[in-house]
Amino acid sequence: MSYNINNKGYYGEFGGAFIPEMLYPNVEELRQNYLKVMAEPEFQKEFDKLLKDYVGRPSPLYFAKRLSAKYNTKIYLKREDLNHTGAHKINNTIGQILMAKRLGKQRIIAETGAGQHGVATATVCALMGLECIVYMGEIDIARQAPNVARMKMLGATVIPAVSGSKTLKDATNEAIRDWINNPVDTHYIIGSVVGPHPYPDMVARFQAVVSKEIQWQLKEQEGKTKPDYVIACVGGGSNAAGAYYHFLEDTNVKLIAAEAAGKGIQSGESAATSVLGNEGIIHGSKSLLMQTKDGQITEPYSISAGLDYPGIGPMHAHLYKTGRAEFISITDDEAMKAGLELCKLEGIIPAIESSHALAIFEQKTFKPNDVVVLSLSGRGDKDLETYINYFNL
Amino acid sequence: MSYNINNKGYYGEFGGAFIPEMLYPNVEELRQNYLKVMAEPEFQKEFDKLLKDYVGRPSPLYFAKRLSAKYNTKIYLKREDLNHTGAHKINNTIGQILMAKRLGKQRIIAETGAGQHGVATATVCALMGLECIVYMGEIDIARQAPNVARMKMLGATVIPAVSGSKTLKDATNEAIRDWINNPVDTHYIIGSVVGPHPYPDMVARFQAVVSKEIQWQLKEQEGKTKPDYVIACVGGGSNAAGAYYHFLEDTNVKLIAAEAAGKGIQSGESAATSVLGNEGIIHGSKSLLMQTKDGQITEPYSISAGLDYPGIGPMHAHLYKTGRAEFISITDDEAMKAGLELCKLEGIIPAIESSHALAIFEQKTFKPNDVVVLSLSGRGDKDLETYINYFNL
Amino acid sequence: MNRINQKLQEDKKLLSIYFTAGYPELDNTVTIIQNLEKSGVDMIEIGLPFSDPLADGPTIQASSTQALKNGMTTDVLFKQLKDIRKSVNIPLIIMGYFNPILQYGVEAFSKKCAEIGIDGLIIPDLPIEVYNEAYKTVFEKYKLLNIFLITPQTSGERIRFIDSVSNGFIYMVSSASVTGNSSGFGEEQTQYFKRIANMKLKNPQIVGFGISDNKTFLQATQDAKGAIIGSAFIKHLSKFGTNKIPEYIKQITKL
Amino acid sequence: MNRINQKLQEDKKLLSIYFTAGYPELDNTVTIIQNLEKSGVDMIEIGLPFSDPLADGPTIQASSTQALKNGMTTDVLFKQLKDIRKSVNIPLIIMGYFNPILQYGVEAFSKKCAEIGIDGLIIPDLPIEVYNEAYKTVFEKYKLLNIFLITPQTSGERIRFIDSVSNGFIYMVSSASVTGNSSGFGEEQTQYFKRIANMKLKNPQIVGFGISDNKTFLQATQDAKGAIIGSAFIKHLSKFGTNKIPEYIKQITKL
Ligand SMILES: Cc1ncc(COP(=O)(O)O)c(C=O)c1O
Ligand SMILES: Cc1ncc(COP(=O)(O)O)c(C=O)c1O
Repeated sequence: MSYNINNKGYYGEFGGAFIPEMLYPNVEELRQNYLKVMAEPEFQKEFDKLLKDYVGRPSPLYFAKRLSAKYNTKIYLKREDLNHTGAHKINNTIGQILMAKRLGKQRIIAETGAGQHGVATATVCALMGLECIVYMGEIDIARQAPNVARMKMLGATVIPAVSGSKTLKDATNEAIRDWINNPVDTHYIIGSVVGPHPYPDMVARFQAVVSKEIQWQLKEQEGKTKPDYVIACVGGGSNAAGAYYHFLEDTNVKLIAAEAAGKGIQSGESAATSVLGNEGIIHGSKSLLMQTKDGQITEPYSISAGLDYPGIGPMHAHLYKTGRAEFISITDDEAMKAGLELCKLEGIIPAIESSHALAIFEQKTFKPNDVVVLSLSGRGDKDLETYINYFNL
Repeated sequence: MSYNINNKGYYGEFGGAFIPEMLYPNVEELRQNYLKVMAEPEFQKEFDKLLKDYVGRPSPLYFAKRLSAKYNTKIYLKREDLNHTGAHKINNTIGQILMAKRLGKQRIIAETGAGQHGVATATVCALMGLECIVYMGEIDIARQAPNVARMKMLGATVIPAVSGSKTLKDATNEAIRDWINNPVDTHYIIGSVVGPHPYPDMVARFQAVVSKEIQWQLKEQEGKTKPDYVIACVGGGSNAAGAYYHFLEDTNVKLIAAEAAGKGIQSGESAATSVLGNEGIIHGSKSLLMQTKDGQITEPYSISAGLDYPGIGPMHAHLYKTGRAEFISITDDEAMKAGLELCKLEGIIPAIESSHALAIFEQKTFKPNDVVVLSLSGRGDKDLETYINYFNL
Repeated sequence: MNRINQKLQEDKKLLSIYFTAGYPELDNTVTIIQNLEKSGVDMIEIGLPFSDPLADGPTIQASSTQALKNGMTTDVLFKQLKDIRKSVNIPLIIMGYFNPILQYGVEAFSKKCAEIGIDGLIIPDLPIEVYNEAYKTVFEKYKLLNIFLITPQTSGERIRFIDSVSNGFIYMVSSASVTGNSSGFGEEQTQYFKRIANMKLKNPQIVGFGISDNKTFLQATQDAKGAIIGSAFIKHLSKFGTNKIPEYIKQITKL
Repeated sequence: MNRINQKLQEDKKLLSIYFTAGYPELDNTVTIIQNLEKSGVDMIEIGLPFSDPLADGPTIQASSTQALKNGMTTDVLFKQLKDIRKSVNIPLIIMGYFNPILQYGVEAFSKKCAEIGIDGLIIPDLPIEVYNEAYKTVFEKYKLLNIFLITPQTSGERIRFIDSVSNGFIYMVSSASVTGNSSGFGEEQTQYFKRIANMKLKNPQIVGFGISDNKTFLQATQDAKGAIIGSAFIKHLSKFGTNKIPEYIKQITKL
């Protein structure tokens, strides 16, 4: 059993490229080139250098002493919150902007939910002097205002998506529409391991730097390269893909995915795709998604904009289906509580997305000697208003 | 000529400890212990480990290609904005919280202007499970709202200072008052190289990690350990002290300090201490400060909360007086423009404090081969509203 | 012979009309189809609405959202079309995104189409490779023509490949763009129309996207076999409901 | 002999009053001093207001701010006090932060004080070490006693050192705190008063901080030579201006 992509662009039965013909040249160009370009030593060098000097990698692997004491296990936080722009998203946008330049693109588009991917894209576009258009759901624009301000500062044009649930799904639709309309000079920087092949694989490879670092950092601190568990939240699944990547085929490393249950699985306001979804096509790939029995994609809900998505990437659909990863649903309330706990115990304000991963410790008991690595995918600066209002601080 | 502190706690004629007797035991205890404690291998190890795994050090030394091209010189940005909590301030609070623990203190107080020091203090207090009280001017509370929210999330009590100009100076007064009232169990974590001896020296030593890193990072990238210039903004002067520290005695390395001119030196709304100030006592040390001819401290003004202070640390008074550092005044407008420029050229949103340093490039011409290291002391997330309103974005 | 192939043999430029089933009212489907045929339209694309129609512009998107709100589902559509062949003879094509079809079951869906008398399918997000590999045999079993798109960016090689797989007509997207976008064709597009015409493909081409009036209809059909109107007709429906369909068609064809 | 030393030899418990010069009105200084003397007060501390009085609590701080707003400056104060010795005999001490004195010039300031007939200075943020090294000779030249503070946290050794340098009285801070803070003394403070008394210092001690009424005055002076009232008197001034000063003093001393 392989947990990686096959040469047809599928993870098991999931993946592929279900795209309109208008996107074919763009996606095909990318498909034919991405592995070749990524393998170029020049590309690698430029990518690594930017990750080091600009993004601030390696991100620390921080042993969280007080959190570990509280849950009586050994918890390491992989500090993607310390990356430039405040989340793991920039690993991917750095990679993709270099890819876009290699492919001669002049104009960059992106979708964003929490705004982290939008900011990360606006950032690399400023760095490279490229035009940047970001699509963002109207509701997300309201609940992630700081990130909207940042994108504007960085010179990006933020276009509100007003259809559907006015969140990430709809922003993605709008971005794809833009791409269809601009098939020659535009590269679409997708922000997670979703979309048509080769996006899920390309994004996962750019994010794989995370698990690569975990290996040697754990070696330094624990004397072994393998944790017992890797925990990550899953919106589309890019931070999880990055944190899992080098452990995918090693089943001694147990993988845990935290999904957004919103107000509860049964509440009708949820985004827990593994429980509530089934097979289908979303944004160009076959995966699991939340839908009506007629195949209409349903509107998800999560307090966390970055997890408020009705699907998961095909890699994660496969990990779920095969049982390779354990999926645990976390409600808004559980996540918020876990987020505040991290503030109080470790002095780190996590993104609400990451708080979902943190909430796992209340759901599942680990052994005192278990080494548990948690992907702290982003910082909570963008979420301050939500936290403050929620806790009435 | 030495630019470092002498054994009486003075930089040239500046420094000392002009404190009421009530503070004597606390300050004296610190004075007698700080060098000894800092020299302990255990202390060093703990400090270094937290800087690495928790703060995310070393912070990158990033060659800013597009900025360099624009100003036709070689500009390296020392990325303190990438530190946990988003500024250089945390280097100092990590050091001081370890010091406070060594001294057996249970309760931590701090003053804050931009809120970065308050957040950094609240952060280390959460990390160590200590009570934290932060004094902050009422005006600063309004203009740095995100940082107030962060302190609350981290469990700190934020107390508004309502006297005087309701900014940093007054917050410092309040913090000192608190310390006077709590002379036994409380440690006051001062946020800059100000205050009575040994604070300026202790804070400078904790921040010195910055120039230490610059040395080897520059060696890696330029093949030499010494830049031609080091540029930093000066509020109290801690980020500048850190960036200058290992170059202080080497006059081949030219030092430049950016001060806040506010609405202009002559406008009556300024914080350019080197131009507008003269010798006097402020917050327990002899330095340069803005005052009436009667010795009343005047209310400063800067768009940047972190530079809105009527004094500078005694080290900087000495560097100014001796000509070791060149002081350049930067207006609000110049700083804001330089900040936006960095966003657009490099995809980095700087703190408005740091934008003052960036504005130097419009004031002063460097040679194409000059290696200019600029201390990017913090990120601009806390300043988004100010930027957005200023530029009408 | 499939009604589409038959129609394509007629010695005329064809006008095909797209509309979203269930819009403006849930039960307008049959009325609209009957009216279109009566108005002289040659072919009809019945849009099965989808929640996330990413190849469509705002007009069709909005009509889809409304249709879903009105209660349109795959089952409802099939029920509405049950007796359509009693009154309508022109080719009927269902245009829909792949996910609703997948959820219905591709075979079940095809079978239902065949029973009703649907002649072909346009599934914009079902790529030709997947079709070939997984669904061709099912579609052929139920005598459904699957219509593929080409765009100005489609390579000559790929056009030949699509032509080889196709078995009816090729849906020639006038410009690479979502539906409802352009207003009149320029030099670039006419060049493209000519270029394709010169390829002498086995399948005739019908131009879609950006046709809204007599002028663009004539331009589009200069070299191609026909043209499809979508967004423009949806706009008409929004204004007049099922009224004045013959008048609308007349001003396009000027016949 | 300096008026302070003379006063300290009197066989009674001394009451010293602090007020901020220029408060509530700019020109109240002389009136307040005269009234205090008439009311039987033994000694007066005239506060030279400072913008950033970091050892003072909210009451004195607010009075300083108001005084500065009213126009109080070092020059104005000296002008007001020019003829004070024509009408007032009790010891007068100026209490002020170091920076305004430094800006005036320590020598010039001392000279002016001597001319007026000021007997001593309390400069809370001028540490004894700096005083010894840099300013002792100047102060002594102008016969100004510099008064130092001790607090419950001051070590025995340091108290002896301060005692050795002092030349008048020791300002004994009742509890380590800014002015105007406590309300009544507890066990801890009386212990502290006793402890200091038992040290048999060369200089008598006068207790400051936290004295607000007859009860705290009596407690404070049980072992010490006298007590200083500051914030409580400022509060009186805020309420009554320069009126009713005798009544106020009477209820403290109950004489
Ligand atoms: C901080 C953070 N974590 C997680 C996510 C979820 O995305 P993914 O599942 O692709 O990591 C987001 C998305 O915006 C995010 O901002
Ligand atoms: C980002 C940043 N830079 C600079 C400063 C100024 O302080 P200092 O001069 O001590 O570095 C501050 C103060 O808050 C700050 O937040």
